[in-house]
Amino acid sequence: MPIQRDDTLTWIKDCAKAVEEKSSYLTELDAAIGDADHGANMDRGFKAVLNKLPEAGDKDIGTIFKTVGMTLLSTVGGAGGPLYGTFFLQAGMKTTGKMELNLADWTEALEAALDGVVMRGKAQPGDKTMVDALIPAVNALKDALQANQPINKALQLSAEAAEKGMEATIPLVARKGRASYLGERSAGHQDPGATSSHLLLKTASLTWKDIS
Amino acid sequence: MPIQRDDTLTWIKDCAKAVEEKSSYLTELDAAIGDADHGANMDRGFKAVLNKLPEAGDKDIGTIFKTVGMTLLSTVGGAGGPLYGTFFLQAGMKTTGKMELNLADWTEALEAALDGVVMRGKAQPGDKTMVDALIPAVNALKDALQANQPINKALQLSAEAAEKGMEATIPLVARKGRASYLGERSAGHQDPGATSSHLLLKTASLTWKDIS
Amino acid sequence: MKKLINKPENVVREELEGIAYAHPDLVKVHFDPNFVVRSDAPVKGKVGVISGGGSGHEPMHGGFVGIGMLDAACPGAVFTSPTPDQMLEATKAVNGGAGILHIVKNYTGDIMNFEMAADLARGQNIEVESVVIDDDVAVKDSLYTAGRRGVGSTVLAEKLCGAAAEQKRSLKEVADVCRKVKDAGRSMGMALTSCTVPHVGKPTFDLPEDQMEIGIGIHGEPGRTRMPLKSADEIVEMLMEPIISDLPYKSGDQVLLFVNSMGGTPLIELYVTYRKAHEIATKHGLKVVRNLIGPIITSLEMAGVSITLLKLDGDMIKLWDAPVKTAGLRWGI
Amino acid sequence: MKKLINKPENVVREELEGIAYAHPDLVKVHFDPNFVVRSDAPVKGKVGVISGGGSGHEPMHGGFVGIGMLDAACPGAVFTSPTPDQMLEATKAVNGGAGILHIVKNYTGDIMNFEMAADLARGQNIEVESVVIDDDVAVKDSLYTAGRRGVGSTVLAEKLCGAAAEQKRSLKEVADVCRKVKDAGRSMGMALTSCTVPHVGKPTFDLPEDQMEIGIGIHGEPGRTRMPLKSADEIVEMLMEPIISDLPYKSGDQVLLFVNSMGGTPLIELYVTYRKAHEIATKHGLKVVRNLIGPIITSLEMAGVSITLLKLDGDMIKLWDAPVKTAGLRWGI
Ligand SMILES: Nc1ncnc2c1ncn2[C@@H]1O[C@H](COP(=O)(O)OP(=O)(O)O)[C@@H](O)[C@H]1O
Ligand SMILES: Nc1ncnc2c1ncn2[C@@H]1O[C@H](COP(=O)(O)OP(=O)(O)O)[C@@H](O)[C@H]1O
Ligand SMILES: [Mg+2]
Ligand SMILES: [Mg+2]
Ligand SMILES: [Mg+2]
Ligand SMILES: [Mg+2]
Repeated sequence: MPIQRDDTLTWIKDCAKAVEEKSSYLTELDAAIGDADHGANMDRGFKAVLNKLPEAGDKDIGTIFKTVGMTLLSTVGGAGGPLYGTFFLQAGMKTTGKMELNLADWTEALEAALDGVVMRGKAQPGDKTMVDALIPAVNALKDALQANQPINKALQLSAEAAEKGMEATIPLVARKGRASYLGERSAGHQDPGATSSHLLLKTASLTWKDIS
Repeated sequence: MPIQRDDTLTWIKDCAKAVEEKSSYLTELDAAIGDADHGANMDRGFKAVLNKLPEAGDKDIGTIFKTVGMTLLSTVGGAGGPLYGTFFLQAGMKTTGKMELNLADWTEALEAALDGVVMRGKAQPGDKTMVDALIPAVNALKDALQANQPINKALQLSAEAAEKGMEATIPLVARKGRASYLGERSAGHQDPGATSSHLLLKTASLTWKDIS
Repeated sequence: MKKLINKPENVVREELEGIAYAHPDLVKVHFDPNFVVRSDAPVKGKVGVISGGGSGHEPMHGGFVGIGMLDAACPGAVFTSPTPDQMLEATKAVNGGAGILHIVKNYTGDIMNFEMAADLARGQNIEVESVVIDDDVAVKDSLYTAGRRGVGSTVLAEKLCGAAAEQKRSLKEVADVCRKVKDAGRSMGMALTSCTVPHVGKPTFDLPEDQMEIGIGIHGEPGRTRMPLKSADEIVEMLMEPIISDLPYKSGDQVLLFVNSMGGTPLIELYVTYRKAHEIATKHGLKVVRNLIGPIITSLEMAGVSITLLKLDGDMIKLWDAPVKTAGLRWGI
Repeated sequence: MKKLINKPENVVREELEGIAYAHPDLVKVHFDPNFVVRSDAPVKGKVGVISGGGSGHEPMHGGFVGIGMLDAACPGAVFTSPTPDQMLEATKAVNGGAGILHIVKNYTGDIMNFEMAADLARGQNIEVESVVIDDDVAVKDSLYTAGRRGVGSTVLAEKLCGAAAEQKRSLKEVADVCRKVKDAGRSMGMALTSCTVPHVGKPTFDLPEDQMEIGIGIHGEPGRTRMPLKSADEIVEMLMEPIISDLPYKSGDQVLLFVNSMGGTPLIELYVTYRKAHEIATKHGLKVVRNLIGPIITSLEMAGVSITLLKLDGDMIKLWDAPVKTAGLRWGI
């Protein structure tokens, strides 16, 4: 059975919980090479999302994702707001009208989300941004799709790829975002946005671990 | 042999040295119940006095003391400036034209100085001010004069009396000056102005210890 | 000690040099003795308004010299009243023939130094009136002590008296305005941190990370009580209550509400503070018709705020609104 | 954390409430989405000038809304760029039909949020131009990174563009003024202490008692180098050298010299700083014809300063001198 509309709601709520739990951690990462607000921003955004979600009522998954995107856009601020706002808006566009998602749908949605982030932020791989977690995650999904893996397995592989991508940001010198002001001094720190991206994908794999 | 004109110059220079040495201590006392500047103020004043003294050239003791008074008045500031300025100006008035001072002269000069301080600051005994060191010192001089003590002995007695007066300020609740804002909380601290007054008189007794 | 200074003993002089470079259109700076005068001083036929005090409270007083406010300011060493020769020379420099008002904050040193200066000026046939501001309700008023400290109302008096003098009111009338401010203004302050006097090099007092000092003086004089840090709203209540009950202000009164930074407290916190102060004043029926918000009478880099409430009548409102052109306050010109 | 606040999450809202109480003559405050507009907005036929950014830099930007400067300001959470809906609503609220200028500081978040807002506004048939200020020479300019940060010049651009808009210049002309400031202004800052973001509760970075950070950003972003504390004169040299050599300014140039407090540094130190900066500028043959000194673009309670040098031409001087009536800057009116 594919991912159901209600499952996506559960995922979003689990994301909100995960972001709240990791809020200080994300902010600490941002304090090292940014301005110490990424956790607080994301947490404020997802709390607002929880308040907004009921408005999506029994609408389709596209509406749910677009509601999340619009809410993040108007409550997160900073770089994270437009990027994650765009992420969910683009995912929402791809899933308009859908009441369930198979692996191909999810892969397509995430790819559109990634493209939106790249279009908005113009980051290239290796710039030490969330893109460095998202690209390998999307690639892993595509591979899993081709290999006909079950959804939960594919989600696990994409979360693991995101984690590797996230860890791989540590040695990088930032070329985008606030961390780029640091030049060489940005090396040796994990990128907060890559960390939050991994968190969302890891949460998907946990929330939907029984969907195959 | 009485106190010579040049001896008064030596006293002033020794005062400047003593004030410099005790500057941090005086400021610390002032930090506890005032505004942490008494030592710095006095030190700035006496440094200016050292620069000005040559102007008194070979003039009389009255001129020397008035020069000290005017200089303190225009460089110390705060409460200490007008009080010590008046102190030396009044002592200078009483010693106008004199090239030497016997014990009666010195006692009269100090009494005039004290009266000037009281006139200017309107402090009463027990208000926890420099007056509490000066009154017993002047009284001790008067007693010594009556008892026909040699000058150095009289100076020693007056310094000791000033020291007792200074120490007696510790339990007092301040009723004049900045310390009075503290009310009861001013008790338990030694008054900085009484401390600097004692310092000047103790220095006199040390500088002139061989004058009898 | 972390400060942008060179040698501690040069701070005031270098500050004055900076002011001289920065504001030649507003003021002239005189050195040895140090004072700051309006660039067009003396103004013929106008009462000269002079204030002064220790440095470390900037912009007060030098930042308030200019058209419509002070004619001269005498800065002392940091936290130390200036000396009579400064005030005397300033008094002579701004003497336009209509007399001089000395606005004095109630500190023993300020009182005595200004008193001597006024005596010397009178000896030179300059008419001088002195008004002593003593608005700090943190200190009990008493005939048997030095009385209350002079704080926030001083700047308000400088503005109103400066405007009155600009209108060519007589010395007595300008001094009357000052006495009105003295009578109708009350203040109280608090500190989150101490300040460090440059020549001392370490904080004047220790204030643990979880404590604050209520009723602090602008020279770091200890306050009424030390207590655990509270919320902004609770702190504002603790400051407003003694102010309002001291005078007392009554419902319907028009007031100026002045929320002041002690130096280290940024504007964002001043507005949070203002919000509650305004609400409390309004709850008491007071009409906040004018206000002043910013670092105006500071205590070096001390974090904290003070609140001043000044009862206004129609004339005072007009004087407040009159044009002023100084580095620290400016409008209408 | 020692601050005059209630709950960290309410700081910005309560600050805005304070502003609303304090300055009803100057501004209207709109909540949800949060923005501050001129009380007489929209002004028919006038270009609307808008800026915005994270809170914690007060008086920038809300303190510069009023006649002759900004039409609207959008405050984000502390140190966090505001969101497109704030900017869109502000844009609509001040649209007098002559187009809107967005003055944007060069931070990824600000850029993206303003970009989205501009797109949305254009979708509603409002003409929008955006100019990005990137004047911080502490950061190497590069096409391959986010480029230089926007700091002190932003406020100068707001003043000059506001004056140009008040003269009813066209959107292109007002934007041209902004581009001129972008090209002719350079800044650099330093910190003596960190600041504490309210919702974080502890200092953004540790700076030992004997160390300072040169090239700090206004959000506490680490600077170029950390080094032992030096004298004010040496520090000013370290800030002025990269500024002057970056542009380069040449002998005879007329400049505005802006010495800014990061929040916790008091005015007495700013004048000591200004003194040396003025001397260095003069030594290079620059003519300091205008200046600005104070806590203008702050970083909460951070102690430190930044210096901005803006090359001026005759038109810019006239625009600088034009009347302005805001809570943070006021003259001529
Ligand atoms: N141009 C960009 N493209 C993609 N991601 C970016 C870009 N710039 C910044 N980011 C991401 O945003 C994260 C910071 O987000 P956040 O702290 O919310 O914003 P801000 O830097 O405005 O405070 C960075 O860790 C990085 O992953
Ligand atoms: N009214 C007064 N009469 C006599 N002495 C006084 C009076 N007021 C203050 N003093 C003395 O002055 C001392 C403080 O001097 P100082 O620190 O130089 O001045 P300030 O209090 O202005 O900083 C006090 O310790 C006290 O001895
Ligand atoms: Mg951030
Ligand atoms: Mg003292
Ligand atoms: Mg003093
Ligand atoms: Mg941010």
